[in-house]
Amino acid sequence: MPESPPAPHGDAPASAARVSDFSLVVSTANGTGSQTANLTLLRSIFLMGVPVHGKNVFPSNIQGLPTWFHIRASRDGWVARQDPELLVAFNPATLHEDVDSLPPGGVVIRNADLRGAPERDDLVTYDLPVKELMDGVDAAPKLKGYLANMTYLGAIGWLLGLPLDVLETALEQQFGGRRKLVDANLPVVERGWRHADAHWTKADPFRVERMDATRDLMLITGNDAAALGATFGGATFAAWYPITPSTSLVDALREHLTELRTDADGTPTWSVVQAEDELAAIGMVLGAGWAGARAMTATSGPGLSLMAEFTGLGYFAEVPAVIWDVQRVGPSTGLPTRTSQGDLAFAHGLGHGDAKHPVLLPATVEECFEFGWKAFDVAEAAQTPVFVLTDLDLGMNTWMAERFAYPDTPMNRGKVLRGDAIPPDYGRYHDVDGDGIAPRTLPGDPNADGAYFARGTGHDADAVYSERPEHWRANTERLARKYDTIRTLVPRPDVDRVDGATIGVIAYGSTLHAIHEARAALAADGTPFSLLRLKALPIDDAVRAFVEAHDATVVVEMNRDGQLADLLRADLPDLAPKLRSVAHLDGLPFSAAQIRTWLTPHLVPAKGEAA
Amino acid sequence: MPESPPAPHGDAPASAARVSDFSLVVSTANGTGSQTANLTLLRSIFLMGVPVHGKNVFPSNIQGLPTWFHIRASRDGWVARQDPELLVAFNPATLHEDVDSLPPGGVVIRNADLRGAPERDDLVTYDLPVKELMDGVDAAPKLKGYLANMTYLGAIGWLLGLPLDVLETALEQQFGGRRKLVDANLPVVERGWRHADAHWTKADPFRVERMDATRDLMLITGNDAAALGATFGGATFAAWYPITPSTSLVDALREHLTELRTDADGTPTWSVVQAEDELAAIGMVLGAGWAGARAMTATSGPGLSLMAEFTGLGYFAEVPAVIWDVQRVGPSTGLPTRTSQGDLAFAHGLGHGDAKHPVLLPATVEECFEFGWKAFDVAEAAQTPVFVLTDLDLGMNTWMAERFAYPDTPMNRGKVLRGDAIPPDYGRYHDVDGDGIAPRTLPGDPNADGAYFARGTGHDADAVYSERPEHWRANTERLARKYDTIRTLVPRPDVDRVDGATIGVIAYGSTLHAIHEARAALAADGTPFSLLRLKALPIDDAVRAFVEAHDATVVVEMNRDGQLADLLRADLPDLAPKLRSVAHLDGLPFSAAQIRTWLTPHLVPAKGEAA
Amino acid sequence: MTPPTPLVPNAVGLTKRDYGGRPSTLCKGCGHNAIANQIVQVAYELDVAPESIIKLSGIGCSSKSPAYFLGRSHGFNALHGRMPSIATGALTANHHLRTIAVSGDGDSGSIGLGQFKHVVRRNLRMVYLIENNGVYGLTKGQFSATAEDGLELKYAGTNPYPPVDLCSEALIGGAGFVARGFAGDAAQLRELLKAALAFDGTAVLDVVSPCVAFNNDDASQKSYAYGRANEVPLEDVGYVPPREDIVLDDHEPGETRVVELHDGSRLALSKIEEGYDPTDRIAALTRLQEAEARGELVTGLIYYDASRPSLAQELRLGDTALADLPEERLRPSPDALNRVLDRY
Amino acid sequence: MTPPTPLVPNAVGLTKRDYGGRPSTLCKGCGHNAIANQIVQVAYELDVAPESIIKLSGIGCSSKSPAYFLGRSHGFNALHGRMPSIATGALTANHHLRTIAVSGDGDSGSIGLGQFKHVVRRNLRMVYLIENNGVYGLTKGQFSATAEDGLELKYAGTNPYPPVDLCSEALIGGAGFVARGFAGDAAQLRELLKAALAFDGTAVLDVVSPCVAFNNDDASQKSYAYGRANEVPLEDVGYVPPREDIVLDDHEPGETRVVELHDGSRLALSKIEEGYDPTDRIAALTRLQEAEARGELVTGLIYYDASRPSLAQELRLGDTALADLPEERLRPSPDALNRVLDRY
Ligand SMILES: Cc1ncc(C[n+]2csc(CCOP(=O)(O)OP(=O)(O)O)c2C)c(N)n1
Ligand SMILES: Cc1ncc(C[n+]2csc(CCOP(=O)(O)OP(=O)(O)O)c2C)c(N)n1
Ligand code: SF4
Ligand code: SF4
Ligand SMILES: [Mg+2]
Ligand SMILES: [Mg+2]
Repeated sequence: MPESPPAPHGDAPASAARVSDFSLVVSTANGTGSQTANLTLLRSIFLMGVPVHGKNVFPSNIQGLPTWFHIRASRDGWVARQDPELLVAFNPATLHEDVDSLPPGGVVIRNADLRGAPERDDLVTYDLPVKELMDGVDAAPKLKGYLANMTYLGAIGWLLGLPLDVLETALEQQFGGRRKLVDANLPVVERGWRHADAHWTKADPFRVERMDATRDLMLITGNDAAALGATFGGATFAAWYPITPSTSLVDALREHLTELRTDADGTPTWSVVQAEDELAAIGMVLGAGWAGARAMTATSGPGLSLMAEFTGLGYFAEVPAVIWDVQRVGPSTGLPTRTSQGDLAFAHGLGHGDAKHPVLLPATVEECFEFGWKAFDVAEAAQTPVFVLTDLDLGMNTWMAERFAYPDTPMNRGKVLRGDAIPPDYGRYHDVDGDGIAPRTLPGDPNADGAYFARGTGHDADAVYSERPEHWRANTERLARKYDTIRTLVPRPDVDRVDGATIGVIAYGSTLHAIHEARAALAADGTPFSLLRLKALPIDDAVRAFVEAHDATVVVEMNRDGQLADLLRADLPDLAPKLRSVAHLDGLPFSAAQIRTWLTPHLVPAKGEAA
Repeated sequence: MPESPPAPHGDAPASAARVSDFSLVVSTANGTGSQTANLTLLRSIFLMGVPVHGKNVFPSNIQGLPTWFHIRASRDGWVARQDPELLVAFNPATLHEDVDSLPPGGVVIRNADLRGAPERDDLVTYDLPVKELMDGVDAAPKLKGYLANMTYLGAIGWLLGLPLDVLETALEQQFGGRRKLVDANLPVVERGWRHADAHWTKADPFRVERMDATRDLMLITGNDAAALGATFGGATFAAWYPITPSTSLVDALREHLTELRTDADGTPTWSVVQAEDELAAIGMVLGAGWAGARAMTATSGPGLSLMAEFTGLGYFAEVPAVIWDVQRVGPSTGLPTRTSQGDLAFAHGLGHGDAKHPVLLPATVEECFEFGWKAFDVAEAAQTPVFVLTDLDLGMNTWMAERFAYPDTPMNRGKVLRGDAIPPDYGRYHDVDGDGIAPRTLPGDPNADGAYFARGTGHDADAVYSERPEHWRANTERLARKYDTIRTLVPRPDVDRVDGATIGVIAYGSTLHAIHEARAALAADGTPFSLLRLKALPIDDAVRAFVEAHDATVVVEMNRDGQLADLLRADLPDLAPKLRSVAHLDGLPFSAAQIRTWLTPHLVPAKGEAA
Repeated sequence: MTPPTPLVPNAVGLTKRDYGGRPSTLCKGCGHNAIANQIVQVAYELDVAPESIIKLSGIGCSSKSPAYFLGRSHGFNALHGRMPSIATGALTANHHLRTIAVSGDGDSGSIGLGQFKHVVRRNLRMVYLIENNGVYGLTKGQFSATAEDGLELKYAGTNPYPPVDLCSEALIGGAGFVARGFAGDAAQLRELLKAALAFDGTAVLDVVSPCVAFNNDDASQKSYAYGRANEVPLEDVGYVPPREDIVLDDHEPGETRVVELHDGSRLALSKIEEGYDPTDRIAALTRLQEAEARGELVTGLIYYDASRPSLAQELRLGDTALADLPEERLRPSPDALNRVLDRY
Repeated sequence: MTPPTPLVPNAVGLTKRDYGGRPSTLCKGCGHNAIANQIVQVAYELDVAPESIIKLSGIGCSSKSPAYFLGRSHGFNALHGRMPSIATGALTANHHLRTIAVSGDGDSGSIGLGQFKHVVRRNLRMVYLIENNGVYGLTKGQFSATAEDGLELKYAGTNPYPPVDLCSEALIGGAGFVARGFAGDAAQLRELLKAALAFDGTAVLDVVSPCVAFNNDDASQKSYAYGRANEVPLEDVGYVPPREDIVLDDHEPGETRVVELHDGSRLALSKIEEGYDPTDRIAALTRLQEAEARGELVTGLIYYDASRPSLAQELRLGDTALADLPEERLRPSPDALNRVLDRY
C-alpha cells in the first residue's frame, strides 16, 4: 500500500511561471514499455482538469529504435503539436540531438545512467539515477526494464506538481481498474517522486495547476472512437489485413463487438476475419455487403493500393462497403509510423475507368465516432463503397473528447426490397426514383423474382451482360446521377465566416487543430480568416459559396502535391484562380507555428483596418 | 489455279456515284473466322490506292456472339468511324437491327440462307446463296464455315469494282505469301464474285476507283507498331498477364523479338515471361529494370488497378519501367472489347501517397512505334515507371501508316555509373546535377562501392532507411524536381493554331482522327478552331500558351468524367475558367459527326466574319 | 429412388426448366456447358430451392457459366481470381446460403492460387468447382498453371513449367473434400456434385473440361511453330470449327479410360476403384502423385474428411444470419454507449 | 578443410567483417538475427564475391534483415509478399547473379502464397529463405498462415486454421530443393545454406525463427483471454523483455530434440536421419505429412532433385546477361526495320 502522498513542492519562480501551458517530450527506445508511463502522465494532467493531448512519434520497429512521446498541456485547450520545452531523456541514442533541440530555458529530466549529454547552460537539468532507484525494486528481473519508466513518471509528477494520488488514480484508470497492476507499478512511481522531492530543487517555471476544463471529457484514440462508432453503426462483418496504423482500429472493433454484440448465450452477432491480404479483405467486405451485412475494412496506403480493382467492382456492381484508410506517409511503404493526408485523391478515384467514391473526412475523435456509424448509412443508402480517411495522428494518438452522442437517426439501410415487395418484373438497376439509386434485393430472399447476377461487366438495367453502347451510357449516366445524390448524403462542411475577412481557408481532417490555434493567433494579430472545414467528398454548394465569398481561398493539407486544392480546382473551374494551395508533408503533425508561417503570406488585414 | 479474272461490272448509275468514299459493315458471329475475309477486303481497297481503315467491333466471347467489322474507304483520307451505308448481313441474330440501322439508299448484301430480314424499299438488297455456293467447295467439312466468308469477299469485290486479281494479291498478302493458303481460299472468293457477276445488277452508287493515295503506306495495328517500336527500343524483358486488348501487343513483341533479336546460334537476347497475374508482371518488370534491363509490360484496366502498389514502389525506389495500357472500357471488368480513354487520371497518379507518373499518349500507329522506343528512353533517363496509354481502337484495329522512321537518337540509358566511375562515397539518391535525377548503379557491378539496398520505405540520399522528417522532405522535393525535369523529356504537344480562331481544342490519343475530320468540316462552315494535341503528361508551357491564346479551350476525350480537363484545370488554375470539357464514352470510337455535334455549341465563327 | 422426369415438378414444385439459366454464349462443345447442364440436373433432382443457393464465379469462360444455370438464384460474377474472397464475405454474412462457385484453372491456379489455398484453409462451406482446361479460354488460349509440362499448343507454343495439380493443392491445403471429374462423364459428375453439395466445408471439385477452341487441331499439332515467319494453319484464331460434345461412356471404378480430345490428344482417366478409402490423407496424396508420375488423372472422390469445423462453425455464427439481424440487434442501446464511455 | 578465421581475408580477399551489414534493428534474441549471422559466416567461408550476390526481401521484420548482412551487395527490399516477382525480373535480366532472398511466413505464407508457389514452379535460381515464426512480427503479433491450429497467443487469441506447411507447399509445387532449419541450430543451418547456394533452381529453406516479442509469456500463457475486460499481463504490447538467443546444442541425425521457446512453449524438431534418401518425392511428402500428424517438424534436407531446368535455362539465356547487352545488340539495324516494314 502506498503511503499517504507527500505534498508537491510549491516554490517555483513565480515571475515567469508557465502554468498548465507547456510541451513535453519523453524520449525512449521502442520496446521499453514507456507507453504506460507516458499515458499515465497524460491522464494525470487530464485529471487535474487541464486540457492535454499526447502524440506518439514511434519507429517502424519493435525494439531499440528511438521513440518520442509528446505531451502538450494547454490551459487554453490547444492540442496541436508544439516543439517541446521539457525533455525526459531516456534514450542514449538520441540524447545529443534531443537536448540540442530544446529552446533556451528548457528542461531536461535525464536518466543519470546515460553518458555524455551536451552541456547547455541555458537549460535546467534534473538527474534521475534510474539504476539506483530500481535496485531495491522487488520485481521479476525481466520486468525491471519496463518498470524503470515509472521512475520518470513519479519524478516529472513532482516537477510539474502532480500530486501522487492523482498519479495513482491515473495509473488505476490506465490499467482499467486492475489493482494488482497498480500495486506493482505505484511503488516505483513513488520512488521517482520521492527522489525528486529529496534531491531536486525546482528551478524551472513549468507546472500544472488544477482547473476544471476536462470535466465530462474523455481520453480516447481516433481508432478506438471509430471502432466504437462502427459498433453503434451496426457493423456485422469486418475483414482486414494487419497494417500500421489501422490495426488498432480493428483490434478495438473486435473488443467492442465482443462486449456489446454478443448474445446472452455467447453467440456473436458479428464476425471479424483476418484475411490473407488486402485484396482478399476488400473482396470479403464486398461479398458481405452484397449479401446484406454492414461490412467494413480498415487499412492504410499499401493496402489501399491493393484494393483498387475490387473498389472499382464495388462502384460498378453497386455494393455497399465501408473502408477506413488510416493514412500514413506514402508513396510506397513510405513511413509506416508517420502521419499524412496523402491518399485523398487516390482513394477518391480508386480503380481504373471513371470511378468516383464518397470520402468522409473526420477531424476529431468525436467525428471518428460519428462517421463510424454514418459511413454505413451512406454506403447502404448509396449502395457503393465509402471511404473514411483518417490518419495516424488522429487514429493512434490520445485525444480529449466530448462524450459521444448516440446516433440521432435510425439506421438507413437504403433501398432494399424483400419478399413480396419485390415486383415480378424486378430488375436490379432500374432507377425508379430518378436519384440514380435502384432498389436492391438480397441473396437468400425467398422471392426468386429478385434474383440477379451481380457483375463488374457491362450490363443493362436487369444486370444482364450487355455490350450495347446505349446500355453502357445509360448505366454510367445513372451512376453520375447517383454521385450527385451522394452530395446530399454525406456530411456537410462546417463553415465559419468571419466578418471582414477577405481570405478563406479550406482544410480537412486532423490538421484542423493546428489551424484553429494558428487562426486565433492570426486573428489577434489582425489577420483573421474564414474557415471551411470539409467533412466529405463530393462537395456541395457550400464550398462554392465560400470560395465566391472571399477574395482568395487557401487550401491547407498534409501532402506534397496539394491534392484537395487540385480536386477543388477541377470541381470549381470558374473559381480555380481564387484557390491557393498550402501543402506540406514530412511525417509530423502540423504545429500552429507552421500554419502561421505558411498562411501569413496569403493573409491580409481585416477590412477596415490599416494595412 | 484460278482462271483469269473476269472484268468488274461498269454500269453503276453515274449520277449519284459514291466513288471511293463509303462505309461498310460486315456483320457476322464471333468464331466464324470472318476476320480473314474482312482484312482481305480492307487490303484490296488499299491496293487500289484508296485510303481505307477497318474497325473490328467484337464481343468478349469466343464463339457465337455478334461481331461487326467496319470498313471505311475515303478518297480524302478520313479514317474515323462512320455510320455504315453498306451491310454484309451474315448474322441471323442481328439481321433485323443491322438492316434497320442503315440509312435510306443503303445497301444490303445478305446471306440468302438467313430468314426474316425486314423489308425496306429504300435499300438496295443483294442476295448471296451461301449454302448453295459452298456446296461444290472441296474442303474439309469443318473448314467450310470458315471458307463461307470468302463468298462475300468475292461478291462485295464485284459490287465495289475490285478486280479479282486485286483480291488475290490482297489474299496473298493477308496470308503472308503462303500460296497454299491462297489456293484454298481463292476459289471460294471467285465463286462469290462470279455469282454476283452472273446474278446481280449493280443498283447502288458505291464503288472503288483506283487512286494513288496509299503508295508507300503500310497497314498495321497499333499493338503491332508498339511492339515493333519496343523492339527497336531495345526491349529485353517483358512480363505480362493476358488481357484484352493488350494481349496482341505482347504476342507481336514476341514475334518481332524472335525474328530480330535472336543470335546466330539461336540464343535470344530477350525474355518474355507470362506471369501469374499483373501484380507479378509489374513486379518482374521492376526487378528487371532495377537490374538494368529495358523492361516492359502491357495490360488493360483491371491489370492497371492491380499494378498500383508496385507502380508506387517504382516511383519511390526510382526504377525504370514501361507500362503499356491499351485502354478498354471501365470501371471494373466493364467492356473488355470496347475502346476508351478512361484510365488517364488513374494511371497518371497510380499508387497511394503523392505519386505522379509520366504518361505518353500516342494518337497514331506511327506514334505507337515512336513511343515504343522513346518510352524506354524516358523511363531510363528519369528512372521511373512510364505509362503509354493507347486504346483498343488504336491498338487492335488496322490503320494506314507511313513507313516508320528509324530512331533518330541513340538510346538514352540515363545516368548509370559502372565500375571505376562509381565514386567511393557513392550514394544512390545524391542529386549531383540538380535535376532531381541521381546516378544509379546496377547489381552485378564489380565495384562494390555502388551497392545499395533499394526500398520503398523512407530513406536518406544513401538509400538507408530513415524516418527523419528532413530526409523525407528532401527526397520527395527532389522527386518533385525530377517531375519538372520529366516535362522536358516527354514528347511535346503538336500545336496547330489557326488565324482568326478564338477557340482552341485540346485532345489526345485515337480521338484525333475524328477530330481532324470534324475540324475540316467545321472550318469549311466558317467555325475553325486551333488544335493542340497533347502527346504526354506532364504538360509543358505550350499548353499554357495555347489556352492563353484562345478565348476558350475545349478538352475533348473519351471518358465520362472529362479526366484531362480536370487535370489541366488543376495544373493551370488561373486558366481553368477558360477550359471546357467534352467527354463521352459508350465503347465505340468517336465519329466526326459526333465531334461536330459536341463542338458546335462551343464554336464561334472566325474573327472578322459575320456572326 | 428414380429421378423425376424433367417436366414434372420436383418436391419444391419446380420443373427442370426452372433451374435453367440464360442461353449459353460459350462455344459449342465446350466442356463448361456440359457441366452447367449437370448442375441444372442435380439441383432439380435434389429439390434444391433456388433461393437458398448462390452462384459465384471469377472471370473467364468458366466463370461466365453461372449465368447459364439456376437463373432463379442470386449470383456474383466477381473478379479474376478473387471469387473466394467474395464467397467468404457472402457466406459469413449469410451462412445459411449454399454455394456453387465456378472457377477456371487460370482463375484458381494462376492469378487466384493464393485465394484458392486460403479459402480451402478456412474451410468455407461451398462447392468449389474448377472447370479445368489447362488454358485461358477467354483470352484465347495461353497456358494456365494447370497445363502439362511440355504441352504444345499452336498459339501458345510449348509450356515450360510443371502443372499445378489443384487436387494435390487442395489436399495439402487442408481440404476435407477433394474430387476430380470429367465434363464428359455426366453420371460420375452428378454423383460428385451431389456429394459436394452435402459437404459442410470447402468441397473442391476439379473437373477436366476441354476447351474446343484453343486446343490443337490434329492436322496441325506437330507442324505448328510459333510466329508469322512459319507455317500457320488454315483457320485463323478467330475461327472455332464446329465440335461435338465429348461424352465418355460408362466405365467401371478402377478402370483407366483413354479419351480422345478434339485436338486428337489423349487423356488417361483412371476412375478410383470401389473399396478405395478416401479418408486416408497420406494415401490420397500418394495416389495423386503416383498417377501424375504415370501421366494419368485420377477421377472420383479422392479424399473425404468431415471432421474439420467449417468457417461458420469456427466463427460461431448463430441461427440468424448476420445479414438478417434487425436494427435492435445491430445497434446497442444508449445505455450501453454510456457504460462504455464511462471508461474513457 | 577448416574454415578461415574471421579476421583473416578469405580467397576473395575479404574478412568476415566485409560480409556484415548495418547494425540490426531487430529485437535482441530474435531468430532472424541468428540467421543473418550465419549468412555472413557462410558467405565468408564460401569466398563469395559480394558483388555477385543480390539480396532480396519482402516486408516484415524478416524482410528487413538483408540490411544487416552483405552490405557490399546490392539488394531490393520490395513489397509485402511480392519479392518473388522482383526476383524473377532481376534474375532474368541478369542470370549470373546469385540470390539470397529472405521472406517471412506472413510474407510468403499469407499475402505472398501465390507468388511463392509460382516462383517455385518456374524454378528461378535463388535461395528462398523463409524466417518462419508463425506470426506477423512487424505488425505486432497476429497469426500468420503458418501458425499452428489452436495456438493461443496473448494478443492474437486462438488460431482457428490449420497451418500452411511451406515445405509441403514447395514440394507439391515442384521445388527441387526443400529443406528446413532452425535459427538456433547454426551448424545445420550453415550446411543447408551452403547446399542451397549451390543449387541451380529455387532452393526453399524454411527456417523456424522464433519471435521473442510476440510469443506468450509463460506466466500468462493460459490465463490470457482477449479483450480489455479481462486480465492483461503486466507488460504491455510495447514492452519487449530482454531475451537470450536460443541455441540448440548438437543433436544427431535421426534424433528428435525438444526446444523450449521463450514463451515456455515447446517445439519438437526431428533431424532427418543419415541414410535418408532425399530424392524420393513421394517419400519426402509422406515424411512431412507424418511428422505433421505427430506434431513434429522435420529438419534437414528434405528433398533434392537437380534435374529440372532452371528458369534461365528454360528461357535459353546466353552468356551475356540481358542487362549487359550493348546498344548494338539491343537495337536492330535500319535494314532490319526496312525488311520488317516491307511486309506490311
Ligand atoms: C485482372 C485481370 N487480368 C486479366 C484478365 C483477362 N482474363 C479474362 S479471363 C482470363 C483467363 C481465364 O482463364 P480460365 O480461368 O482458365 O477460364 P477459361 O476461360 O479457360 O474457362 C483472363 C486472363 C482479367 N479479366 N482480369
Ligand atoms: C500490402 C501490405 N499490407 C500490410 C503490410 C503491413 N505489414 C508489414 S510486415 C507485415 C507482416 C510480416 O510478417 P512476416 O512476413 O511473418 O514477417 P515477420 O515480421 O514475422 O518476420 C505486415 C502485415 C504491408 N507492409 N503491406
Ligand atoms: S474458348 Fe474454350 S473454354 Fe471458352 S467457351 Fe470456347 S471452348 Fe469453352
Ligand atoms: S518482433 Fe519478433 S520477429 Fe520482429 S524483430 Fe522482434 S523478435 Fe524478431
Ligand atoms: Mg481455363
Ligand atoms: Mg513472421
